[in-house]
Amino acid sequence: MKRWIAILAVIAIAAVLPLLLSPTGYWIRVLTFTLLFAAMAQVWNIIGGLANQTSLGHAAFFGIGAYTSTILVLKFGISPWIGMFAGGFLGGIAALIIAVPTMRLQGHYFALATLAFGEVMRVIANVWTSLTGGPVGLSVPFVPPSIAAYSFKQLLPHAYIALIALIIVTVIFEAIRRSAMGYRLRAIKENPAAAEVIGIDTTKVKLQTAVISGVLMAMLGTLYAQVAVFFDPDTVFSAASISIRVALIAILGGVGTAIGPILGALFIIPVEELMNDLFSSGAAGLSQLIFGVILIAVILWRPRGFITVFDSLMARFSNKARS
Amino acid sequence: MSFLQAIIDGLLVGGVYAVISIGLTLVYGVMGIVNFAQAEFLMIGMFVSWFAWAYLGLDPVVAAPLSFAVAFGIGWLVQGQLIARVLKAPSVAQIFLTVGLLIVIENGSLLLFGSQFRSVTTSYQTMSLSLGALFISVPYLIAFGMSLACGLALWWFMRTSWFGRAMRATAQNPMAAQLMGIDTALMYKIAFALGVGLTAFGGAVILPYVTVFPGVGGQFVVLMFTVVVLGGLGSVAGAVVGGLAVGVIQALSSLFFPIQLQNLILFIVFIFVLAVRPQGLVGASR
Amino acid sequence: MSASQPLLEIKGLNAGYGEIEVLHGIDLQMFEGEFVCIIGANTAGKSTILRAISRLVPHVTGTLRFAGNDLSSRASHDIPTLGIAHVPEGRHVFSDMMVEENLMLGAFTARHAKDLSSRMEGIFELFPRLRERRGQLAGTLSGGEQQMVAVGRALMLQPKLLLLDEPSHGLAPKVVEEMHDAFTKIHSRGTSILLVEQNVGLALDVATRGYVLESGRIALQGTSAELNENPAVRAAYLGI
Amino acid sequence: KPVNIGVIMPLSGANAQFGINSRNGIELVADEINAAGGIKALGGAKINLIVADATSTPTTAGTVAQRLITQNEVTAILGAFASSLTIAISEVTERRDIPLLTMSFADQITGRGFKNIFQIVAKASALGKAQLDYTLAIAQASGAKIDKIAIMYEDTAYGTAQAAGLRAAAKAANIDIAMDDAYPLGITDTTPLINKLRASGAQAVFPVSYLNDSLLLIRTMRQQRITIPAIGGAAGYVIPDFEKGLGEFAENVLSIAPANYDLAPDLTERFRKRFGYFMVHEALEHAVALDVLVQAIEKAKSAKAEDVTIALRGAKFTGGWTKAMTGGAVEFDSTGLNTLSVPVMAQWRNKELVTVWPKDVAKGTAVWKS
Amino acid sequence: MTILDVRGISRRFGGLQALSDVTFSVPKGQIVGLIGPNGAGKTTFFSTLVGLIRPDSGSIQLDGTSVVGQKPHKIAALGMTKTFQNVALFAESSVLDNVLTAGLLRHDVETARKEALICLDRVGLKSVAHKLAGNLSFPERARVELARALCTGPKVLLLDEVMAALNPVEMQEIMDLIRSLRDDGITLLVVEHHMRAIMTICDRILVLNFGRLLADGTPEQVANDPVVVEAYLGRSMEAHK
Ligand SMILES: Nc1ncnc2c1ncn2[C@@H]1O[C@H](COP(=O)(O)OP(=O)(O)OP(=O)(O)O)[C@@H](O)[C@H]1O
Ligand SMILES: Nc1ncnc2c1ncn2[C@@H]1O[C@H](COP(=O)(O)OP(=O)(O)OP(=O)(O)O)[C@@H](O)[C@H]1O
Ligand SMILES: [Mg+2]
Ligand SMILES: [Mg+2]
Repeated sequence: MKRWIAILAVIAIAAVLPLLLSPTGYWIRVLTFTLLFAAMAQVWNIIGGLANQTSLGHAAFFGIGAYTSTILVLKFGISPWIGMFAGGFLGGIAALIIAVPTMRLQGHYFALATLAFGEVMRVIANVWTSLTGGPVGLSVPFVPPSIAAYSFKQLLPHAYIALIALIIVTVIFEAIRRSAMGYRLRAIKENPAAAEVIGIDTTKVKLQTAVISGVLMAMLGTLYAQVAVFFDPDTVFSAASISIRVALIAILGGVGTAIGPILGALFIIPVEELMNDLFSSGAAGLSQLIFGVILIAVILWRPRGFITVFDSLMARFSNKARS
Repeated sequence: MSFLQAIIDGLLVGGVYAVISIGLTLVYGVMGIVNFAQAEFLMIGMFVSWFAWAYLGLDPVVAAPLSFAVAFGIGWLVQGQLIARVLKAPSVAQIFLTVGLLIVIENGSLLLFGSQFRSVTTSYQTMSLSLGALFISVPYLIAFGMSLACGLALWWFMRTSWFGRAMRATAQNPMAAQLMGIDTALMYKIAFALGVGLTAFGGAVILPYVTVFPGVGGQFVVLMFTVVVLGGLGSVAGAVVGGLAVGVIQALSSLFFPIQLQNLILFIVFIFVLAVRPQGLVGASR
Repeated sequence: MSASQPLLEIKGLNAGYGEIEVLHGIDLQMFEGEFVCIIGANTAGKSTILRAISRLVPHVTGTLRFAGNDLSSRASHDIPTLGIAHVPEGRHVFSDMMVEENLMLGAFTARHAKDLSSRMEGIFELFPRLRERRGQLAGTLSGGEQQMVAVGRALMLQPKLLLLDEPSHGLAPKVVEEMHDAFTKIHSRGTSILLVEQNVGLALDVATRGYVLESGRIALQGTSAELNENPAVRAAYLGI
Repeated sequence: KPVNIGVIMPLSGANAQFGINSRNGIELVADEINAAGGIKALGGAKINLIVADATSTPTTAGTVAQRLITQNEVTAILGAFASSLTIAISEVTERRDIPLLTMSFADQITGRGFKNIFQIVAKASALGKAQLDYTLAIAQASGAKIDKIAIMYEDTAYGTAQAAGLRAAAKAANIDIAMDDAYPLGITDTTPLINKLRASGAQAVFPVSYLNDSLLLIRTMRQQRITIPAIGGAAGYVIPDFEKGLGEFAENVLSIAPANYDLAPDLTERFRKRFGYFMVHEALEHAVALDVLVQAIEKAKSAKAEDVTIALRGAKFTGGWTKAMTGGAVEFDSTGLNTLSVPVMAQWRNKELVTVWPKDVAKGTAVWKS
Repeated sequence: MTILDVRGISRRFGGLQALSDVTFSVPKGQIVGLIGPNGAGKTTFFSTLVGLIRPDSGSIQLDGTSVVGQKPHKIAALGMTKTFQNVALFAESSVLDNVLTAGLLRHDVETARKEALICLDRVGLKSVAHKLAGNLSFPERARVELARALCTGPKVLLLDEVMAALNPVEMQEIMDLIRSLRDDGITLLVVEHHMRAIMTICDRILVLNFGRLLADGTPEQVANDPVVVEAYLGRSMEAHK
């Protein structure tokens, strides 16, 4: 019961926060991207945290989503809302296609094969100029603001859409985690052979999660495209700034937990911005350097993620209560 | 003829891919972590060798041992001071520690050395041997020779020496290795330092034909991963086979497809090889 | 070192994992050339005693001395250099190495010795099965074969003190017989042995003295004959 | 009250070198103006540069732009060298009506009908066209005839756009394109390209690439004893490191450039004095951009973005750093493109870049040899 | 009624014939012991039965259904599962979750949890239900293996040395458990090197040697078979009689 109250309180704060920020300003943009990256990391968490398949290729699905909805608007004037589902569908298919050859791969083999898949998608987007505009990238057309056209003059609605998306994917994550599927995924993660022998269809479960994760990631790609307005293959299919970053966010926060990715994003995105703000006018590379140092420090401090700060606080709290 | 030329070219660059990747596979093989910062040590190796060339007048290939030594020292510190602290943490924490390291090294060298693109001029930079209608680039050939020698030496060392044996034992079961009297912490340090040292060595060797700047690692990092995974993670022989295979696949693909698709073809082949042999070309099948 | 000084001396040993303490004030002594066994129920902490000697337990307090050396200041990789070999519970073979290489590693701290191949020959005589499988990767061996590797590996060191944690685990009865004969032989050549064995009857058969461990405390100690006659021991551990 | 001007450049990552060059150019001009008493029309207000790192990601560039606009209230933004970054910034500046001055030359920049963007140099397609046309003219002037060429370019926005210009010009001039290959950015081995080049039988090759590939290409060509001239497409061919890397092999290499420092040595020498290397074109163009911007502020007598935008559009800017541009002045058309700028052909001569074409601005005679 | 029928199972590993032509059948409700020297192929045989290893030839019928070539999870659903000799628990999960996960084969999460607690109780591990499986001692883990396999609700249960490293008293508890499982209608195949346990609980014993079935009979027949004594038992039988 207490839990629920806490959760509702957090959501309420999150819902009010955007209103306090200037609707055309900088911080609301940062907040929007923070929420978006939290959602992306949460989706990654389904496969990376529950199934322990460290995917480093989620940019592939993300980019598919961004491109699908944007191309549909540009070429056919179809609303990004519909494009989002079209992108999700294609993202799911892509997840299936990559899941089949990588199914048997374990651990780092899987990670690096998916990394390659992300790169494959990037090259395709770069080469298929007639469809994607090639290396030059695509701009989301500016249409008169309306909810139906997913177009707003200000960033505020985008922030709310990102918040809702985050809540939805978090609920999905938590539902999977607690369900039979969650237990099966943990079993597969720790010992696939034993999992099979006690009756878990490892292939099926892996495919299911891969597809769920692919669909959701692609749908978030649409949200991103609508906020960022312009993107090119290097942006949305980027290993460093999408694939590895979402994994990093989830891991820094606490992989396999529902709160982890949110904590991770709340930390990484604003800190990165802050470093850029504070140090990037100085010597070139300084802001990134400091960011890297902070990253290392945090991992050394909490190798199992920020979430463990709560765990130890809780432990101290309950110890006090007991004594 | 162009086919033969492509094979030769592919093997030559492949040998170099092999040596820069051997270090990565060694680090993985012993510590079980994928070192994302590995390519940064390539950059360090290139810088060391560049400075040796610019200020001491050394040929980059001659300076390669110096690059090795510097990277070895840095690797020793990094492993002992940073990575050792998270050895008990989940392996993702270790991996992402190396991501942090990547950012720090790249931007640190941007601060330290500036953003200029630096390259060396050597007496042989435009030399080549001709064999009938075939060309064999001299800088590539030198790099290839150094790489292969280095790879073979390491392979032999790991196979036959007590040291190599101890290193492999540590990789497979650190607890039991300690019971055998092996100082596993030391092994990790040496493995990491040796691994990044070798990559730096490779960096020096390719300097005669590659430009160095702080971001140069980014051009090689995915290639290095492809090489070690294709060959079989953790296998030194695998890195050699993987490197040669990647070189040849790239060279051959450019005969039949636009060069723009070079990496696409490479990655598709890569994913398919893994689908058939999940443990890589040379990895043990278990 | 005078003869009256124990080879291994454990005093007031507390040990545990994380917050859980498993051993509470263990006192145990062994003289050179002794063959001692520790018996006790599951989770009593038998393995933990051996692991504490090998410095593999994170939290240890108390005195641990071996042949005049204070073990508590040593790292675990130093232990074999003192002449202690440990066959751990659960085998822990190097799975991606050949049987031969596994055995060789047992003599890692004695790697400069000249007689390694004759030592290995001795292991093969004890476990002929291993000779047949010498080129196989240890990870693909059967359970019992792996146990043979684990025991053989420890014997390669020709230790002063041999710590055996359930060495007969998963071995066929005939092999167990042969192995215990071999332990007796090794013991008779002067090696001291500390044995943890669930097959209590067998343990008391081969060892000269024993300790009974109950929930992390020494409940009883005595010669094998005494323990064998003790009705409590018979009821609790021999099921008679 | 000082006038805040945003400078967004890639200061880390692969393009850091160019971002830093650009920033150097801008700082030079800002310091000069401030030293000379600031902006007169605003009572000697000083220029306050707000520099930010765009990293290499367009999204970051956009966020940074948003920050400079709302947090620092900048009058205008200069940036961001790479076209993709500039486009991402322009999406923000356009919505907030802040002028953006750039030297990125992708055709899209002024091709989208944006009202607040100003492009200081000719478009990429024009650059590509000039690369070919000038070459033909130079060859002809020395009695050589070209009817078969090879194009190779990195598959980035810059490479692709410029190659398109080359291609169109070749078609118009009825020249056979024997090879037309894109290659991935960050290629580590160019041997396959050169193998293809050798087989193509082209009489001149037009590589469009950054430095690393440029050096690789030229060296591999020499190794394979290919002696046809290479005419570079700016970027990697017109920076000091090119010559440092190749040494004697750089001599007489031609390259197109949007501008060159020898057109106004009195100005650009100040750069060399301060930073120790010749004023590379991106530094020069960004310097011009800032000068033009300040002129517009003077003219508008206001540091308000809307006023500055109006002042920028339509007027012709002369004097100051605009002298360093071909055309000797800057004038933006309705799309924001500087209509006066034409590219130049530069040639490496003894560690310096000498403008050798068009004839009216040339400082030396083109040498046609490989 | 025959529940398990094995015909002509063979399997090679490189140059080693790990199983050759193993044939026998088991009626429902028997406890069958499987013994043999180390490396005789017992574990390999179990792995073949549950589908982890594909036999080179031969047929396996479980309750009338052919299971050769089926995936292990299918075979588990059909009612046959095994424990792992080298212990293959989900080490980072709690003991309860280990067992619960197996219960999901036939139940939803809540029912599976109840079932799991019952199974843990039966193996005497209820008190450690919330410990991480990886922190248990080796023999405890073997018992979690047993509880987990049990929780899949099997018709045929293959136990690979679950009594290893137990002292005689503890062993007795497991033996009682195995008998009670038989009384519940489960058919059991038991691999164990403890002769006393095998001889007491098994209705019938199969002896495997070099991958071949060497003997098949009652405990008395097997114990007195000179070939078996020679290959496997050694002198030890006297000690255990
Ligand atoms: N790594 C560990 N982390 C936490 N607890 C542990 C760990 N290893 C052992 N334990 C606990 O310590 C206690 C004693 O274990 P130990 O292995 O010493 O027992 P044992 O007497 O050898 O029993 P067994 O016959 O089961 O091997 C057990 O309760 C066990 O669960
Ligand atoms: N994957 C494999 N590759 C090669 N040989 C194998 C493989 N798996 C098992 N073997 C060999 O097959 C033989 C049978 O092994 P198995 O594990 O079935 O024996 P077991 O009867 O269970 O023995 P134990 O009683 O010691 O557990 C052994 O000699 C083993 O070395
Ligand atoms: Mg024990
Ligand atoms: Mg077995």
